[in-house]
Amino acid sequence: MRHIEILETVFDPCQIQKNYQQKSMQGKTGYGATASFIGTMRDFNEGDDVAVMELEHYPEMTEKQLNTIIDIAEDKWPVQNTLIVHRVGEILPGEPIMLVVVWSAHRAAAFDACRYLMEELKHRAPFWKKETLVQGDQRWVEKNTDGHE
Amino acid sequence: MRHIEILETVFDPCQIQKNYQQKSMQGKTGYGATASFIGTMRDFNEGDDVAVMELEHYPEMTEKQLNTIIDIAEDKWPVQNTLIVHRVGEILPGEPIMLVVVWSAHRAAAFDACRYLMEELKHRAPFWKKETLVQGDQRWVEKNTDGHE
Amino acid sequence: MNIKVKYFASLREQIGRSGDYLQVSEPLTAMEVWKQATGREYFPDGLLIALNHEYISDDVLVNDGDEIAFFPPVTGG
Amino acid sequence: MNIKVKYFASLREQIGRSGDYLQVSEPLTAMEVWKQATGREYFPDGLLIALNHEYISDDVLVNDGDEIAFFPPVTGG
Repeated sequence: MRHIEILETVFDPCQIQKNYQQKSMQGKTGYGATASFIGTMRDFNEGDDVAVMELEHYPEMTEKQLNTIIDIAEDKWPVQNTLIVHRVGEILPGEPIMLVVVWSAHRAAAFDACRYLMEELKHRAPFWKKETLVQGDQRWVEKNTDGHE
Repeated sequence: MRHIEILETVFDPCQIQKNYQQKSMQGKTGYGATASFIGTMRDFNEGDDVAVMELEHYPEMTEKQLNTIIDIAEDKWPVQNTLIVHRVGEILPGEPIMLVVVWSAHRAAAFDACRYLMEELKHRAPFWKKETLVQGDQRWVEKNTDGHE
Repeated sequence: MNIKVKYFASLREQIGRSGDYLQVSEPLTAMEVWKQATGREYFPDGLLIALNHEYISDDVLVNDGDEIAFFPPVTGG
Repeated sequence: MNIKVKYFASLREQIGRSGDYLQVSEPLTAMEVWKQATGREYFPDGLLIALNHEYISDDVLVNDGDEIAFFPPVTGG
């Protein structure tokens, strides 16, 4: 099972995770581990105060790439269910940018797959961030930082 | 910041995470990464169907050990906030057993610290599980499986 | 032969449009498409190419009806 | 000198009680406390010991007012 959602308005990651689990895993008791990651917009980046961020994407390719990385994760680990939610459009500090949740029988698989999806999403999914600084300057974020920074 | 909670009744991990974040990080926008892990009771273990589980603990020591592992995590990674919730008492399949959430500026720290807390909790926190199988037999879970199984 | 070309993010802003429709008489490599569509000889370092929503290298052939996209390194997540 | 002894989980069930209050005339090692409190010579493989809620090895001295606990491997999480 999987669900991918691209949202243009602010979302509540905990609520989405809860609702999706209730809907998709009704009555299922074979999963023991749920690992999740929420990316939230910070009010700073590379030493500057950021006022707002514009997130652009390439819709058809986004969907395809996210499905591909879930396919690979399902091949590598015994994943039972995956949820990926990503914001696009105008995002303010403190607002969630993305959510990745993985359900599995065992914790190692859940943790590893969740992190893998996160890293691969950052490397492959066609999203681009443009920051507007508090001082008013605009700039494209040029490169995703390494996950092991 | 940190919060540790031992609960004797069923809890909603997503709701607790959401409420705790709202309460403790009101107005904070410097964290970019939230990694969480939920352990849920499965309806099987070591090839047998499990009907119910009794979780015993050593209250004063539990609190002390959980504080110690959070101290160590805070030394190792730039963790901004930590939430650990653990059930005790009678638990049914599908019910959450535990929740670990870590907030940090960067995702690597959040992931690493969350997993570290999870593994250390399993190794050091004085909890014990007793399973009642569907057939009626009772048995103590003898050993926690390795996180990298 | 029709090829749909798309540009995203900072590249879209530099080029000043979000895409082009290219009419060509024979299949071109991705690099040839880049040169014809943008009129630029230089292919920026690190620029990525996707053909029908999959990543490709600049020597892959683009055919009739294909959609090719050029964009800077992705920064989602 | 008073020492509070606690047993947990399967060990509690085997011993048949959740703890003992030990009165002794001098500090004992954890292993000596085990033998006096339980009356057992044999110390089970893998049994853990905590003194005032911190893990210790069986040769650590237990003093007046201390709380010592014996229990099997933990299985939380």
